[in-house]
Amino acid sequence: MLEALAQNLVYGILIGALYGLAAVGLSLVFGVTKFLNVSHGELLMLGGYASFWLFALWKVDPFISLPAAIIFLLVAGVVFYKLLFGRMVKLAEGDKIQNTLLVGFGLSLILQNLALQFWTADTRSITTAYSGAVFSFAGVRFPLVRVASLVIAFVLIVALQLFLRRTYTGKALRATVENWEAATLMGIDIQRVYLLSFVMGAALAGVAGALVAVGYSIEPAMGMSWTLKSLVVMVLGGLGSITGTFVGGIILGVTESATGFFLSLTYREVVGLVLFLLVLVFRPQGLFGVKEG
Amino acid sequence: MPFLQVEGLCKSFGGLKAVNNVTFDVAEGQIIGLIGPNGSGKTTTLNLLTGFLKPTAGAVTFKGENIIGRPRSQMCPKGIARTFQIVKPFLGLTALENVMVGKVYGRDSAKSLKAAAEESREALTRVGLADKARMLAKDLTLMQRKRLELARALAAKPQLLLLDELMAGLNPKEADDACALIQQIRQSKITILMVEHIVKAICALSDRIVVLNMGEKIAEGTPDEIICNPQVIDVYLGRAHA
Amino acid sequence: APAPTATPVPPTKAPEPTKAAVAPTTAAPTTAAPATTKPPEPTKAAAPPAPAYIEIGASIPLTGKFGSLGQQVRPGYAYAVKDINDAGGIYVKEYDKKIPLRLTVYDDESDPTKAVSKMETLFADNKVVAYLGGAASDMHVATTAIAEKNKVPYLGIAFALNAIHQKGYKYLFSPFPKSVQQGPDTFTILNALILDQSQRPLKVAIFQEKSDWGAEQGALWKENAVKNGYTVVVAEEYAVGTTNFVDLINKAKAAGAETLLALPNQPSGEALVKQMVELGWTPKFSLIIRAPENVTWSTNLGKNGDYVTIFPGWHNGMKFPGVDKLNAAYQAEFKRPADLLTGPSYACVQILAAAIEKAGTLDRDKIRDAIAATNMTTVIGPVTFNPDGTAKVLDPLIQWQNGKLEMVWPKDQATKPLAYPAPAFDRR
Amino acid sequence: MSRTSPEQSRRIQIIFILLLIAILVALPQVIKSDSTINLAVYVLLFVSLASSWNILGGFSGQTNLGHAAFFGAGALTTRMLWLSGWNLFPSLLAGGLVAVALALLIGVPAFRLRGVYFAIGTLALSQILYITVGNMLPMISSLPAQDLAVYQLAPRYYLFLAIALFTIGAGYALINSRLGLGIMAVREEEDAAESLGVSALKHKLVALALSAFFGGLTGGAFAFYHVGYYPQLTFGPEWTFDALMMVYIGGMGTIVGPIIGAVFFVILRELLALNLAEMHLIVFGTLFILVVLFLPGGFMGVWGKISKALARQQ
Amino acid sequence: MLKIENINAFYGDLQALWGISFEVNEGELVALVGPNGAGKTTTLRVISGLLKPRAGNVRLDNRDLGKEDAHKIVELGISQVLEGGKVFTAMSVLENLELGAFVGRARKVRDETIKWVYHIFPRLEERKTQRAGTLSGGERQMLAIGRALMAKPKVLLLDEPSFGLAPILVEQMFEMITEINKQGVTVLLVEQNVRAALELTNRAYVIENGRIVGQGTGDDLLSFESIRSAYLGDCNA
Ligand SMILES: Nc1ncnc2c1ncn2[C@@H]1O[C@H](COP(=O)(O)OP(=O)(O)OP(=O)(O)O)[C@@H](O)[C@H]1O
Ligand SMILES: Nc1ncnc2c1ncn2[C@@H]1O[C@H](COP(=O)(O)OP(=O)(O)OP(=O)(O)O)[C@@H](O)[C@H]1O
Ligand SMILES: [Mg+2]
Ligand SMILES: [Mg+2]
Repeated sequence: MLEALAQNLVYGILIGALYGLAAVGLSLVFGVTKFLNVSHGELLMLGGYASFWLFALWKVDPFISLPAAIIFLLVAGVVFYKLLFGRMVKLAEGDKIQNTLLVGFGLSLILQNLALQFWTADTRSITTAYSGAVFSFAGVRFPLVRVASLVIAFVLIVALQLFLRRTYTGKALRATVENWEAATLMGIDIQRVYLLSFVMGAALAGVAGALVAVGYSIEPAMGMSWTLKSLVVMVLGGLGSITGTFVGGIILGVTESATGFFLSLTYREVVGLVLFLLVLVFRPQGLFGVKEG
Repeated sequence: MPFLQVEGLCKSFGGLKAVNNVTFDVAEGQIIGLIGPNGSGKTTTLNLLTGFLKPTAGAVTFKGENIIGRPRSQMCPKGIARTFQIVKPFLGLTALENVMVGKVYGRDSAKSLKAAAEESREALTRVGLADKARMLAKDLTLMQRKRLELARALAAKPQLLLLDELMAGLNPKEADDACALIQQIRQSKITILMVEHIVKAICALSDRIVVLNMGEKIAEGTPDEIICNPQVIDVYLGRAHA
Repeated sequence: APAPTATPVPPTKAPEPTKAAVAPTTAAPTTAAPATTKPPEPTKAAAPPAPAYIEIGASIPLTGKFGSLGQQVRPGYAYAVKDINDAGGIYVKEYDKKIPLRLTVYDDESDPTKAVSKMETLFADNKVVAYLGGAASDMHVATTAIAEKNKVPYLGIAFALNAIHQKGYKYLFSPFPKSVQQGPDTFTILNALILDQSQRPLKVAIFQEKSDWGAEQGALWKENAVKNGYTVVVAEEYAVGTTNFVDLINKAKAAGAETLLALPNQPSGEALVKQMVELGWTPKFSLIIRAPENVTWSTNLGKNGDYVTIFPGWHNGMKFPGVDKLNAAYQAEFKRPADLLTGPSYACVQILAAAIEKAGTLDRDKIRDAIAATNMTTVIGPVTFNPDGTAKVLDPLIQWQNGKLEMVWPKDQATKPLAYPAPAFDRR
Repeated sequence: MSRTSPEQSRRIQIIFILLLIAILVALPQVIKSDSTINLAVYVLLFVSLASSWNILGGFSGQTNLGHAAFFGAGALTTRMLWLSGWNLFPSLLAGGLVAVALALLIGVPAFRLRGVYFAIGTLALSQILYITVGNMLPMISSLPAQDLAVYQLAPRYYLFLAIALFTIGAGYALINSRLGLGIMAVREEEDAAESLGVSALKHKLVALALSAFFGGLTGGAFAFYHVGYYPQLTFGPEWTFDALMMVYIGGMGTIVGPIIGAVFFVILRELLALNLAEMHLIVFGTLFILVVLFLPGGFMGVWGKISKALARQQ
Repeated sequence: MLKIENINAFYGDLQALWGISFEVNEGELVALVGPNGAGKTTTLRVISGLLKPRAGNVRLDNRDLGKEDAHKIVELGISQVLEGGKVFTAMSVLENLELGAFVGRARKVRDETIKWVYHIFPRLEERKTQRAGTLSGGERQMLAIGRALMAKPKVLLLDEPSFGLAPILVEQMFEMITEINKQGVTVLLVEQNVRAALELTNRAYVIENGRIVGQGTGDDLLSFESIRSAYLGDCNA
């Protein structure tokens, strides 16, 4: 019983890390640029396919090809930013959210259906030679690839956090979040800051997608559900908090998993969402968010 | 029975005592000035009087009725209107519509929208914005916005008007014009509690002045008394005004 | 390695169907021809002029969540239409000539509401004499009701839901094995293939999707397991879209279950198998309907995808007339023999063509009656219909073996014997 | 150029609107193609849905990403009552009222949240219903064969037309009322509105309830129209997002915006779907983005600019 | 040093500046005064590149700034303190100052500059780890100026540094501005507190309705009758 519960929690944390990683990308972009990029889930999908094709065509190990997936998404991010989102920088915040939502919606339609044309509607996933490998501890099994995904997600979050806290560019990013005009007057090129945060968000989505392709599976229509999940996690953690968002993801993952254990698998997501709403009712700024005004 | 009675008012934010045991009275028809250094709790006091904040302790009676704990949206119909230190116009509405909100929802509200529009035009004229009636508030300058906010508050036919740094950012000449306007308002039997940093203006207008420092009342009296009060000079006025 | 496959270019008139169909026949009944082409001859009551085409149509989920199913269904229709038209079309007695078929296909984006409007367009603008179905029960629910409303015969496959046939619909026909057939078949096939009783996987775990079909199939499995001497040791439900099966797998493992019966969609299916591998539970026999019908199942899961069985209604190894031709055409276009759902969809058109020919008219009700009386052999084998529109068809059991789909039942059709028991995942 | 007086132009407007309504009423008599009527039904559905979303989202400024919950609640209630033998109109009304009840239930806690928090909170609420309804009512809801035998499109069309007109009319009446003024004041600046005697919560709740009511009615009409679907379908997030896109692209907080948005969105997508098969969503997405990039502020925003420029010329 | 020539600037269709020209010499403290909405802030925004003029040009040491982005102009040596002293509230005082030295030129000498700023505003050193959002109005204003100084500007643009400050703080603020100017920083000051500003400055320009309508030394302007009646007021209503 206890073992089964422990096993359940392990999987909850492992999936939660992916939720967190996906949401951090969205949160970073939203926090800095106030772009509500609803095609985030499609960027995740692109990351998944990049990793999948490298594996399928040239047998590149998905963990080794992660940098390639990142680069692919960085490039895609630059293209989407230059072509579409970059035009929204100067708008007022409300208009910005509104217009990026619209553009994101159009982009997600395009990406989803292009993926369908290129890669068919079939699901894809990556199974390596070591896919089933596990190590056991106290009777609980830890699947290797998932643990590796968790570690990668964790390292990325820590690195991102250090980057934002310690480096000048990171500080510039945080300054831009607060007031882009004042940031400009510090000599910060906010166009570059926006671009940077957008492509970093895309790259994080790409990594998440590649890890999803290894642990689960990908398909052209997967984007919407990941976008919705990321939105929920972003708000659960609290806007503007990177660590908070990641932890929020893990909390959601564990809640869903535990619900399956204690209650019923059919209400897994429902209980997660109810928890989310309860958090909001009692802490309207999310778990780790700072109260506005 | 005083018109407005503030007794032992306290408000803390976490460990910070923003307003600490403040007591004063306002008589009907008077203009009371509220001054003090930055962060001394002036705006907080106004927020407490208008229900925007709930006091930690203390009592406020308006026309003999306790108004602590009432929803802030009930203050205006009762006869208390206010302006904001950082102006808050309805940016997407026209100047006329801005004022109409006060007219429709304030004390003694207009019978119909049409009547409200008529009366609101008058209020705009009073503050000198008659020709801006159809402009969106977001297209007005800061000073125009301040006047608009005043017109909006006046449209609600208040008995007590709370003004928070209406003159900040005005040059002395403009402040003079504002003084004249306030005098005019007083003529219509509206009691005024005003926060202002322009010492000259506040001295010229106020019947009495209340001085706050670090949340506490440190002095109260006529303008002449306040100007000479060494403690007030020390923490607020500085040597130049002594 | 799988390469991105090109999508088929159907011999349909997708681009400009509306204009083409509306122009000549706006005010005229379906069977009439444009009055302007020939002056009417008042004296002789001759056969009415024949329409240029027999219009049929389908709304198929080509994109969206059911896209992968729809993409298998469409080529079946397209090839069948092409084969019939290559032979000159269908002989219609009423006009005493062969008339080619014209198929119009719309994409409904896996959205039942859009499917409804597409079906209405096919009816109103294209004046179809029969509908072909899309894929997945979500979509059929909407589209079959439209067929009923418009009184247009409807032939659909790729849904095993039986309930939809119990609504008293007259125009719905489905030459596809239903849950009521698959429930008992599961155990009779197992018993027939594993003769040694002591070897049979008698302890059954049922992972049941929380959907009407899941409930229907789950109940039938439970009922028939007992009848056939099996015990259900675990029966659990999960919500559609679940990707975390840890608790179910742990329960099944703890209960010593030997058979796994489940009907997950993607992405649940692959997640289930991946977690079975990780948690070290290998049932001796597993029947996982739906997700493994995906052509990418095996490339995605590698050896872990083997030994899994399915009930897809067809296999390209069947020895019926026409299968070879279909495989050849498919091979030419997709570089592989026909997919599982392609055969049944091809059969739909075969059945329809035969019914039209038998009815000798394009009158929808007569065609409907002719379909109901179907008794023929198609690429999926012999087909007859029950009064509720379900069919008596073969229910082949297919198994993934060495990355290929092999037919293990019925015995006379089988391409390989059942691989049983499945070796533990870590010993493959 | 001769200038028209405000009264004149108002009269012209009214005549134009009446003419449009007359055309819409006559449509099924003139056009015999069911597919066209179906398309019109679909357009009217989204005109109502987008307009009802706009009451809360546009007039009171609360971005509700859970509107599907009201649509679904209305559809579910109406369908169940109607199929169980109730008359249509009581069923529809019940659908609208259930949606209102749901709205009031969630309203007070939901309005504790602001901005993105409110948006995602409402999204979560509708997702909870979406999953729960899927779990509790997994059975298809298709019309019985005898109902299908007598199914007629025209009454459905008129029902949608009536609801669309009703929704638009209610929106118009609202923004020209005292209540509407308060609602817009709350949208623009909550603190200032409260300081003038406008209860923000009360006004937001009114907007929410109205928005929910019309969303629920639209759902009810859908339940009456649609031949067969899973009850869960009507709670899907697409209903919210499609309506929201239409409002945004048409022009938020205006009466005409959602109408134009819905007409543009539905007809363009349908035309492309009929002509381009699987490619249509790629083309639709591209056109959609182009419109957003070149018409920021939506159709009404551009219209505003044009009419401003014209006014200056005169 | 700083030369503004024939600037026309617009917000959308609305023209805010009409052919503004003036100059500021090295080491000077120049004031820009005028009524509300005259275009003072707009002028500063044009100089710092936040708003691109439709016509005219801005020169710093004879270099045309017209094509440069706002962030580049900071690098070239012009720092603006925004109206209301917008500090980064979520960051500490020290982090705010560090960001002030974002441009490469200033980053190298950051630690020295911080010492200098602390010398001018000792209050900031006391509060260096405090979150800027919790500072009082006066402290914020100091931080905003200190942050601008961190960029080692040649020219400092100050927009109403006394806005909303208590009289005692206003006094201190003007002392600090004089101090900064004495340390060699050229200052262009926009102030509503006209008397104090004019007493302080070498020269001043008067701007009304987006046009320069007068100029002179502080003392000259103070004694002008028209200026007295327009800007100095008496408040004896
Ligand atoms: N919502 C709040 N949360 C925490 N602290 C607050 C809040 N509102 C005000 N304070 C603090 O309370 C104190 C008093 O603030 P208040 O706004 O009343 O000052 P004030 O006298 O109006 O100053 P000023 O003249 O600068 O406007 C300040 O230290 C301020 O930082
Ligand atoms: N963002 C803006 N959009 C449109 N118009 C603006 C904007 N900012 C300023 N204006 C207009 O430009 C003109 C000049 O404004 P500016 O802010 O430069 O005046 P100012 O002299 O700084 O006044 P104040 O003393 O009030 O700060 C005003 O008419 C103002 O309304
Ligand atoms: Mg204050
Ligand atoms: Mg200014």
